[in-house]
Amino acid sequence: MSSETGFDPALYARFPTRAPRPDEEKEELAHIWCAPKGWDYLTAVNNSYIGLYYLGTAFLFFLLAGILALLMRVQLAAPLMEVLPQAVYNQVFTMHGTVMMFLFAVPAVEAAGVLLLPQMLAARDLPFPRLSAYAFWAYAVGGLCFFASIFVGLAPDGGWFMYPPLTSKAYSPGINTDFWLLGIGFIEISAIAGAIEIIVGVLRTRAPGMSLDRMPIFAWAMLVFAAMIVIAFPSVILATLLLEIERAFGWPFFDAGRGGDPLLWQHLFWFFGHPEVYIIFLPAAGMVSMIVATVARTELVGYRLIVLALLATGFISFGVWAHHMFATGLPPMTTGFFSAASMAVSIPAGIQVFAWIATLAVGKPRYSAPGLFVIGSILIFVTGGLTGVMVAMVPFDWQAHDSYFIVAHLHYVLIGGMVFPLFAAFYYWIPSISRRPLSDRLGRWVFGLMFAGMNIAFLPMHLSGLQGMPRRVSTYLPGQGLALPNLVSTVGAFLLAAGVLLFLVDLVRNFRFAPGGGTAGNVHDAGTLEWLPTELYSVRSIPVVASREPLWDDPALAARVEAGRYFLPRSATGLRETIVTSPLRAEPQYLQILPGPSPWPIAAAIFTAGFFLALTVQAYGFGLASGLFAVIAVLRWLWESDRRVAAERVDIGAGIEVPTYVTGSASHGWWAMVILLIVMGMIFVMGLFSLAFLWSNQPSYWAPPPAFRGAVPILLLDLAAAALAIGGRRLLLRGAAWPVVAFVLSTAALGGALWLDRGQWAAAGFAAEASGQGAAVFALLALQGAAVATGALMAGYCAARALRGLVTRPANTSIDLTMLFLAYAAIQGLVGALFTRAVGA
Amino acid sequence: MAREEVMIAAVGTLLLGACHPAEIAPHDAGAAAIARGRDAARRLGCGACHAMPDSAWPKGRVGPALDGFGDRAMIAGQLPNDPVRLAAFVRDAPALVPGTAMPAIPMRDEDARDIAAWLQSLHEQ
Amino acid sequence: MRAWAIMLSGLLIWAAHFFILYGIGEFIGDGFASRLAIAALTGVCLAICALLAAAVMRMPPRDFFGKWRMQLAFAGLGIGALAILWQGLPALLA
Amino acid sequence: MSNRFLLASTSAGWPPPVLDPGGPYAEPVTLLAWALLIGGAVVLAIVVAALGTALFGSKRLKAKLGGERAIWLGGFLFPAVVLTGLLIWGLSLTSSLSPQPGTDAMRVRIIGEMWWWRVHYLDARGQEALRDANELHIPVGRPVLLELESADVIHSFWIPRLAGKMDMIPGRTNKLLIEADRPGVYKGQCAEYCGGPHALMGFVVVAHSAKDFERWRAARRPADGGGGPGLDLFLASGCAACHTIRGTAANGLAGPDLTHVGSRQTLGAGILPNNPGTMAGWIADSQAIKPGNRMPAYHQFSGRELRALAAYLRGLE
Repeated sequence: MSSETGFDPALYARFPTRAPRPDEEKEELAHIWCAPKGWDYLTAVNNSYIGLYYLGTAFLFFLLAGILALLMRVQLAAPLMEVLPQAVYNQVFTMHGTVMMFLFAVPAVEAAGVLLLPQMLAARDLPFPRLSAYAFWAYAVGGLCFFASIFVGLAPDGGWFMYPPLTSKAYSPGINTDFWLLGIGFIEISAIAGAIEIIVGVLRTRAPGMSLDRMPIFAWAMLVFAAMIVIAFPSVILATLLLEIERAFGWPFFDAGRGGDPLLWQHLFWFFGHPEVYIIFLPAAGMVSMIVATVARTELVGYRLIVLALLATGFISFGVWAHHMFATGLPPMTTGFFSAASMAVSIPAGIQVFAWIATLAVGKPRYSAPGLFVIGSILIFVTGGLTGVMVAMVPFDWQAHDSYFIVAHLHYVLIGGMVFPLFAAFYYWIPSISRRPLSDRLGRWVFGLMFAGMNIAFLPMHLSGLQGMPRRVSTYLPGQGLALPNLVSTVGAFLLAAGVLLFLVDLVRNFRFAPGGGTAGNVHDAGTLEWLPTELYSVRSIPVVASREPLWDDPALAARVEAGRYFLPRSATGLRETIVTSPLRAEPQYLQILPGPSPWPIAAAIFTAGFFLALTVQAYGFGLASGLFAVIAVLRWLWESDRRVAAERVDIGAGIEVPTYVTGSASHGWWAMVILLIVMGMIFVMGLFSLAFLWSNQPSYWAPPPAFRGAVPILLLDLAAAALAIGGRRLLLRGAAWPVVAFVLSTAALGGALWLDRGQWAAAGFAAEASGQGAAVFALLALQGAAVATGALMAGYCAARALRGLVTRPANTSIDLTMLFLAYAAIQGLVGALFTRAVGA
Repeated sequence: MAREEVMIAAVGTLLLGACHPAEIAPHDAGAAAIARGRDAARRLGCGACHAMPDSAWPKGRVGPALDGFGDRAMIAGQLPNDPVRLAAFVRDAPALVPGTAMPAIPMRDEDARDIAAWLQSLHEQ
Repeated sequence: MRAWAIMLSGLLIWAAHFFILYGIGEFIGDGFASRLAIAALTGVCLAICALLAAAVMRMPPRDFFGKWRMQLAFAGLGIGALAILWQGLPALLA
Repeated sequence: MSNRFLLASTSAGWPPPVLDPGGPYAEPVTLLAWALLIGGAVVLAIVVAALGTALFGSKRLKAKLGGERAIWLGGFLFPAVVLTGLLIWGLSLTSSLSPQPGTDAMRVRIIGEMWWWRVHYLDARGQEALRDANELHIPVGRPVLLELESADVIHSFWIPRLAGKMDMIPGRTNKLLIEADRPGVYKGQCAEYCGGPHALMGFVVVAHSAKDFERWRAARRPADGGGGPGLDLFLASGCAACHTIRGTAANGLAGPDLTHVGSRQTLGAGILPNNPGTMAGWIADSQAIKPGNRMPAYHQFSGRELRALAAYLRGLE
């Protein structure tokens, strides 16, 4: 055995401990992690609550978007129906797609992660509980406001992909489109927050000994999921920002008449949009891998191949975005790259499918409801995958693209790849959070109705597509043979809905929320840690993990965990806490103090919602105030964090001592900041790409940029800012005031560099409204402006903490993170100044 | 019953035919003719001006809705609503009602007859 | 970082290869020179995959987890190489 | 004349247009489509068989399936081989269907509008020779190079029996080759969501034999000026602000060119048969037919006026 951190793995042999643990420890844990009462439910941050709220809200959106789908199917049941007028239909299909993709699918899998991961990893909670709470409330409040737009006829009607120029001010003058940009704004914030939470949670809060090769597949899937969000969402963040700026201020990013390009939107949107499909699919595939093993009563065959498949999907899915653009006139060689990558991405999917089949072959499958849903999901997903390979062929896609063939394909992929696994997961995991399991008998009916309904609804759509029925049509003319397949589809849709309705009946009859104690327990006889007996504090003691299915390999584990014979059988500090472990081998590193319930995350979320809503209805004063309050609420919640506790080192069991406060690159805060900076960096890189893309596609609108000469003082200032930031952190040894002074100077240097940069572009005659080039350059400068402003805010926060004596020496996390941010901002400014001058020079 | 109707129609047709020698000779108004008439009306796009029962689009608003046409006593408020005149009217309205907005529409004899049969089969629900 | 770089090497090479290819197609064009460059780059990337695979095979597995990581890297290089090969085909055929 | 009633006459649901190619730019795709559909069904059958074996098979068969070797074979090797073949097919087909410079094709520029199509026939030098709307006439057996553009939002041009679709994007000119083997009428529809009545944005391609095409071409002369009361009404009612009728004072550019509107197969961009009745109905209240289209309703005409106008326009052949 070798070590990653210097921790001696031989120490694991001290567990399980022998000495009996006093009962008071358990009482203290229960007291520290007590359940909310009354209004406390709003301030709860524990993953058991936030995860369930999250999942419930996501499922509500599934039902709402499903009702919209039924309305559409009624309208399309026969040719030339008039159930929904054209204008309403256009809103309904836009909302169906948007809500299903953004407000149901991503939040639902993210919610499953929040709910299940800590238990699966035997952590007490996720590392940033308040961030989870904020992400949830922002999503819930914003999502519901967004959905409400359909009741007042102000719902977006440009399709979920929102292609400009249809969505530009000229062709969509109403605020409908702004509602979309608002709704997506929330989900971007909440998805990124969730991703940070999940990456740090999976890599740093696993039970000791749970090396990467012993991690539950679901955790692997969530890790890849979160990493993909970090890379993919910045693209749509930038795209929505640019479109909103174009609509509000007339900067022509997508206006071909002024040197913009509508195709830029498509690149930015699909660079997010296609990985999005895998972002939805991978966690569900992770669920299937977990459930298959339990249902087959054997360990997963090909574990490492599945891990590889998850990773490979994560990578290759970033090379397929333009297969949504095969008909836009891309040159054949370019479409060929995307065609090849689209084929390559089916290989990992095939590996997973055959691994599931192999697992079923080895084991003795039980045909319980989760088992049926898993088998059904494999069949449906494979069908969708095969049509996926078909449309990866460019010439076939030219015919199938934007027709009902694609509608069929994508629903097979998403329903087989995500909805069925999610229902399998409901039937599988609900016993771990509810006093009663769901009814297996009803579950079979739910499965039967949904499986039959799904196929009856979507199989005929392959045909109607080949018959020439385009997507997003509110009606169709008779005499094309479309009436019959459409009628069949409508019948199928209602069967599918009947299945979902029956599930709701089952839920109402049997679901009794019991976070922690008193759950139905391990009814499926599963082997992973989430089936250990838990309370609100998760497990009584955190076990040493020696295999992938610890409960199968060590039947006595549950009892020993409950008896407190492993790590952290008590609260070492009297606070909420969890063990932070190393990323590869999960060796214990330090004890993280977790924040408890707080009203500030929900307050911040409500003000964030107010900010976006006010912008949508153009109440700028109210919006500004809301934004300000949101920032204050976030700072207020952060204020209580980053504190040392009295005991610098504590015993986390069997005499193993770890520190309670760690700074630098090993700390969870540092990791979170680095991930946030990757997000910012991706937004910036996509901005740079936008500039280069416009230059390459609209050369006639290009003007020579300012000379490189002018960039020299900008570079010097940015370098100085970076040096001050890094030096400031070192100076903390000398006193808390030094880094604050250095940070303020660093921010000033950043601001100066930005001021110079902006001035040179303005002096060279560029204006943001004048051309695509001007718009892109000033958008990059605005991004840098946002970074500088945030840096200034962080410097001010450090100053306030220093004044209050909260900046402890010799090292302090707040100082670390501010240093990282300022150094990043300096690099961003420097790269931007050089790149903008290089494009078209 | 259907047979009787056919007989009555045939007799009526003969009588009417005597009065209007230039008109199209009507034929049986059976279910097949009604169905053919409905299809012909759709094919010709009558919906561009008239809302037609059991066809949701187009629902033209220029001319009167055709729902319950069989119950109406008059065509365009001026002509007795009988199969022969109706068949003539749908093909060449201005010839019978000079001020109408409905143009003459080229169609075959059978189409005109079928459409008339279909129109007269429309009753208020 | 090194551990991750080894585990993900095949996929990282695929990513570099893909984005360079896309950049050539988007910003330079599909002329003969571009196609030649793509063919050459594809060859180089495949060679790197082969060399890395050989190196990974020779690495001494220190324990079960170390061996597992090497297997993951090796299989990843295989999938990466197939994808890279496909990625290069359009320069020859389309 | 019979194809004037195309909307109802093509009642066939089978074979679907994508599988019923009408020319050399659709045929190889149909072959590919059949190969993919059948191949897909075979692979699905294999997976179902594997799944069935895993669940209900004999011990011996299950043992064969239950290991990493089966995963490598079924999940990696098999798709790798099949997909390599498909990729090569797809790539070479893509390149052979893409317009190459220097083809001896008839050239037509088609410009997508919300929610209709401008059609400009070009001569060999690329100069505009003839304008029309919503309908394209082509000779059989000769490739036609379409230059696809957009005047407002993104549309997509799709005649399934003649070729795959190609987007019309503001600021770009996309090229698409089509060719019909046999005379006939080929229908199509906008395939990219373009707001409002996107569902009602149809298009018609009419393929003629070479001789008929020349005859059709020769008959495209400006209106002879014998408009009478219909033309007077047309000019007096403001129709000319949006529509052009060559040979008259009407020269509006916002709407379709009506010089030959009487000879078109359809009205309202591929959605209504073209006869005096539908013409009158469209003029008087097109909003009831195609909600949201850019032509307002004209309720002010008397019956006689409406008929005169419709008769005049119908006469523009």
